[in-house]
Amino acid sequence: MAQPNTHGHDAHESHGSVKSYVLGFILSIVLTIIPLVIVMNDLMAKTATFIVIMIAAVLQLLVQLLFFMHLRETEKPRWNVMGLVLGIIILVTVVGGSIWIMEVNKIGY
Amino acid sequence: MDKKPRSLRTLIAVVITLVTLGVLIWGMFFTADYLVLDPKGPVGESQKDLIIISTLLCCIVIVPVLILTAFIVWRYRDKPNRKASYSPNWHDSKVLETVWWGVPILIIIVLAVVTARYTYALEPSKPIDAEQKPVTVQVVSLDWKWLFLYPEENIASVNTLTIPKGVPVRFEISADSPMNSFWIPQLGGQIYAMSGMSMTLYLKADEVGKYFGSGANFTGEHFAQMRFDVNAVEPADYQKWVDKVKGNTGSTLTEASYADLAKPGVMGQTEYSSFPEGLYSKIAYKYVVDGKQNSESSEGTKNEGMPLNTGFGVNGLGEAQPAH
Amino acid sequence: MAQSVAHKGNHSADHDHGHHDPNELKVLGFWFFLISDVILFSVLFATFIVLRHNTAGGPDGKELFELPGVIWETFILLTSSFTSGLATLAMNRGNKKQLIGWLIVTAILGASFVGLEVSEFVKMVNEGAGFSRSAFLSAFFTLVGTHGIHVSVGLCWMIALMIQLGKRGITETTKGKVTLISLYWHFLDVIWIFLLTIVYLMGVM
Amino acid sequence: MLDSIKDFASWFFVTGDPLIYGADVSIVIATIAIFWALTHFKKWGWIWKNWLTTVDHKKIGIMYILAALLMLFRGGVDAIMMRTQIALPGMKFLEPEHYNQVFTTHGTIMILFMAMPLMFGLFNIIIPLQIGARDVAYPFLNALSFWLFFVGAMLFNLSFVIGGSPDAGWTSYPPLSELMHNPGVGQNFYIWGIQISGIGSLATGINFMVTLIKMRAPGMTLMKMPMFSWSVFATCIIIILAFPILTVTLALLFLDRFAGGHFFTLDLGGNPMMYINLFWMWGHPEVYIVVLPAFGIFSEVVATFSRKRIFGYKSMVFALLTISVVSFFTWLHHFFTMGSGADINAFFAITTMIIAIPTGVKIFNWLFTMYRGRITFELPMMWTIAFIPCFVVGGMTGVMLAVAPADFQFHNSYFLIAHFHQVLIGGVVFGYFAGLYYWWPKMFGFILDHKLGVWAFWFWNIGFYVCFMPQYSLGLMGMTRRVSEYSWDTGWGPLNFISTIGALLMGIGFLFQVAQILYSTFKHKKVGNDPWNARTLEWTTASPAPEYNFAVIPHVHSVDDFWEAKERRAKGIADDPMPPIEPIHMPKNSIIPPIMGACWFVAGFGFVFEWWWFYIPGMIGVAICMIARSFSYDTDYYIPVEEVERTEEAIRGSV
Ligand code: HEA
Ligand code: HEA
Ligand SMILES: [Cu+2]
Repeated sequence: MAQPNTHGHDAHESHGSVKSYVLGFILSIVLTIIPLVIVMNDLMAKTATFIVIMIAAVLQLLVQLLFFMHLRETEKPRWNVMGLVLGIIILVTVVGGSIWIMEVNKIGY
Repeated sequence: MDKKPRSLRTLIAVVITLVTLGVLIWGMFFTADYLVLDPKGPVGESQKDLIIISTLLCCIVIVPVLILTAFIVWRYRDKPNRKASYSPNWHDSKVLETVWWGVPILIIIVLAVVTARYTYALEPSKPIDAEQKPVTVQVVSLDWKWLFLYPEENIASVNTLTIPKGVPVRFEISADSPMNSFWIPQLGGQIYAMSGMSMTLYLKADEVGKYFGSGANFTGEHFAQMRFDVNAVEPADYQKWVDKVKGNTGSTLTEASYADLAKPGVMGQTEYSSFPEGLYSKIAYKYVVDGKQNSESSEGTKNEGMPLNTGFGVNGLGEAQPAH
Repeated sequence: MAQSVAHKGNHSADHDHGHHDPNELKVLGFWFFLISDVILFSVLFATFIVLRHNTAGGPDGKELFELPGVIWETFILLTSSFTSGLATLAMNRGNKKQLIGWLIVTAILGASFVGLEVSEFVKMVNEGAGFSRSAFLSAFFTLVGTHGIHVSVGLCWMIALMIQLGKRGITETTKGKVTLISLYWHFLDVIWIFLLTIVYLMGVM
Repeated sequence: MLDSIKDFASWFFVTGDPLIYGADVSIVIATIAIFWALTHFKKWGWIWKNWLTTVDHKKIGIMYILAALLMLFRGGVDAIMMRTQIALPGMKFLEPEHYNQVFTTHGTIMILFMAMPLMFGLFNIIIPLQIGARDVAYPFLNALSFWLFFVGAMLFNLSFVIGGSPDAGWTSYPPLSELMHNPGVGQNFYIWGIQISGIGSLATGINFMVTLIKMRAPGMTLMKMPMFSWSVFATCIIIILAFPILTVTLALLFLDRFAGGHFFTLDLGGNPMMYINLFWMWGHPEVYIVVLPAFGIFSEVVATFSRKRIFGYKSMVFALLTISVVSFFTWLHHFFTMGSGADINAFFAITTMIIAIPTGVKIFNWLFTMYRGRITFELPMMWTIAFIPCFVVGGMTGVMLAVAPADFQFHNSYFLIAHFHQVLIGGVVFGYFAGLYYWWPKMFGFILDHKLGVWAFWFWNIGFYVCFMPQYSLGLMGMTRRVSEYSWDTGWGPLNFISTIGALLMGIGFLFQVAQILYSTFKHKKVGNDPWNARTLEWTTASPAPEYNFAVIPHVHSVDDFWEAKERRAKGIADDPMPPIEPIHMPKNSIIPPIMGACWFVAGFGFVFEWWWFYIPGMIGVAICMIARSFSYDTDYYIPVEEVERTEEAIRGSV
């Protein structure tokens, strides 16, 4: 915990290089184009499209997190990662739970 | 607390007061009318069983905990030259920890299984096993009164509900007011009454009698007046009652008189010798503009083609009732 | 009595009992804020998904959404996420001019994103597909609009930051602020990708 | 002209009820009295410098607690008014309309403006001290959070005299809370009062999370953190993840009312069920938000007054974290009767029951902390002991409610009311009382009078059972909640009457506490750093702590570090030598938080009445404050060594 107050905090600030940013950028462009092409040209069946575009979105999320937001490069106990994982679990609960509850209600009695 | 010696007279006074109070309170608690614990129908009966089972299961740990609390607090209180041991650094015991993780887990597993079973068995929309064909009553929560429609007889009533004894009743429940909940404690549990959808609840009365019914979910200013009587009568009397209401042709529920009825306000009990065709679905689906948006959700569900703006399809409207 | 230290960042012999460096503290807090923002959007997404078929006889996504505009918005935002990354790189190199330059590029891209979005909204409203038309549209405008508001707030913040950078240069404090805003900007990009996928692509499917 | 002013006034001000005129008059008198007193005693500068603009966590904590106690009074008066109205059949004390407002404000105030700030007050005062920090991670944000809470609470309370109170219950379900059924401004007060303070709560959650992660004293690893700190950690997890849900839900409801949205309306595709769903996604975790810190307090108190290490530290921590996560998966138990089908009901019934397991583990650990301990019955310990049976029984009825098909019979009845008061009062209120009594000397340097406290204790406890036990019976007798009247033939009269007596007894208990505070304030016995012979770091510094908390940041070696240091001292082992004092880095006071709070108030008030010429300037003010903050670089200073030494000297001299 107690780290001495050296002046240069570079250790955790100078992450990322032009190379990694460019790579991330290209990846994100590709991951955006794939779903666009699939949806606009009706290349796949509904469910398949749904799965593919969701996967593309999640990959895109990872690209942004790793290449742009430098998720891996923070100091040791990775609180932000833990928080994010928990946040995503709750996110899935909120969205999934709402859909589940509200859809079933739709069928109703 | 302080331990001053009290004189005998105060002691006696205290004892007498306590005893009197105790008797009084005992009287109040034990002469009360516990509707939920005095069910008159199969649904309420099962729910009462379940309440008792769950209470007992919980008590398996709760009672020992209470006793243990009293014991520990008493035994380990600080006083000069007490005998109980004192071990300030004892703070860990695998055995004990296992016990108090384990026992509650076991109880919860049992309770969970029981609950799941009953949940499926008591699913409100599940018909009750009986030889007789169920009677249908459509229930509408209005601003501060209950409207009951009997589609098979084409009669209606407000704040009073008459049902035949021993025959399952299929309630279709909706609202033309804020969300309410339809509850007849002695027959069985409640279900929400919501505008824009129709809920199904099966109940049955096994005994002739007059039961208490009420709205259970707050609907605004005069919510407290949303009580109704449930008259469970012999099937023959039921028929008589229907004929009587039908005969009284002076009082019919029309579109216009329904509009009046739906206005916020309080009222007593009334009966109507007829009501407009399709009134219930008109009320339940009042806000539907068209059925377009529901086309997707109704695929393969019970509510085929039932237009509803909230997206909540519903089966069992008076007109379009799929066979159960 | 107490002496004041204006620029903590420039203060070399930091007497603080320093088991924490202020920027690191801020970044962590900001992450938690972003996580709470994730939840905020998750509720909006849930609401949108639940209400998306409730068009009340009004237009639905298929009829309303025009992908070309949305695609432009997407690539503009993706690019701005990249340029904001370049801005942090410039900052780490200590190049103030480049830093401000990239921030300006980012801000311009962000502004054009907001502009496009607003014009799209205006068009929809003019077609009679306004916020109050149906539950679907209320949910749509709220979800997409909340993202738009986030971007706009980011823009104001960025402008304020450029002024501060101009005045004070790259110090520990301003560095921290740039780090935060770039995190924020990437985050908005991520949200947009999900908006694109769930609202637009699935809407026209 | 005159007529239109009159019309406006009679709409704007709530009229027609003597209770309200009474409130109007007393508010005006109290305000004038405060202003007069501040002017007369020339205290404006003092209050401005020491309180309004402060960023010191200890002072902010005290302000939270003061506000919370005030709100406890307000909520309690509401409760007593309700209980009076339903004491007997056919009572004519409150109109139905008024009754509805009273239970709505009672529920909202008790949970959001009493329990939450009381909790935040204790966080503020104790957390930095307990983990050996100089302040929280973001002192400025902390002050801002307080002011947001405060103006939110004031805005909400204003509805009592201006515009009319909300009356759709603390849950505020649509469509009842929509314009269609609720055209007045009361509902807007509800939305904005909670919304503004909710933003503050979220910020506090983040603030304390970071504080706990980053600001712990050297040597204090996570597993050496005191239990109260752990409970705050678990609470903050829930706050960060749950409050945004509330924010959005309220915003959507407001959009419906304000901008013609159709989220929860009946017409044009809205779906009121969605509100219920979202509300409880926040609402259920919320009840654990308020109860977890109470659990933390009990852990501290039990260990201190049993003179024994907390039993099963690791499993306590594990239980806390489990509860905080599992609490997100149970929300549907509040609407089993919505007809979601057996699959869903069964699933949520089981997730709900699961919470009983870690909660039970905590109970057992407390019991076994006392086991082979040496229990002394100081006030904090008395409340803790009273908590156990009360909460255990309340929790048990909670588990009974979780049995979905049985809940069809309990839902919305007085059985439910009894359940949640038993956990809220038995758990939360008793817990925070224990905390207040325990840490009072740390806040003010004196102990609250024991004798008066014992009276208060017994009145509260006896009153509690007298009030709420009959309510279980009433629930089984078919009495539903939120009814303003009932007739004789229901048979509910006698038990309701008893219940009301219980409420009055609790009221008397509260009066004893007021007396206790006043008495002890004027007759106080000063105490030293460590009046209870306690175990954790907050007791190593002075009571009250100096603004910098610790002249030298302590080094921590174990969970009960202070206790062990005392044991070492008793054995004659000398302490480690004190490192030299260095200049202390402190945040500067700021006028931005109260000003920004005021701007929010203006904006909120404008939104309530939908007056753009109020909310636009208000929001602009908020924006300006944010920019001003972003541009201010002169935010901290150092306290020089000599000054610290002087202060330390003075503290030592005075004890
Ligand atoms: C501090 C607040 C608090 C707490 C801690 C709890 C704790 C619990 N609550 Fe409660 N609850 C509320 C506040 C709280 N509740 C409020 C305010 C409402 C109503 C809101 C409204 O509608 O206005 C409500 C409503 C409510 C309902 C909805 C009922 C309805 O509307 O019909 C349910 C249903 O499942 C429920 C269940 C539980 C359970 C299972 C717990 C559990 O966490 C309890 C766990 C504790 C124990 C069980 C005791 C100790 C354990 C042991 C000794 C171990 C062994 C025990 C067993 C194996 C049984 N609560
Ligand atoms: C932490 C939360 C909390 C706390 C502490 C309390 C405390 C109390 N509550 Fe409440 N209550 C709720 C949370 C809480 N409540 C909620 C969430 C609801 C649901 C609301 C809804 O339905 O929307 C509710 C609803 C509720 C009802 C149901 C109303 C209804 O549905 O119709 C009742 C009825 O008895 C009640 C009673 C009480 C009583 C007697 C107290 C007592 O403990 C209060 C003790 C009294 C004092 C501390 C007052 C001190 C004041 C004086 C001494 C002055 C005396 C002045 C005069 C006589 C004018 N509460
Ligand atoms: Cu709950």
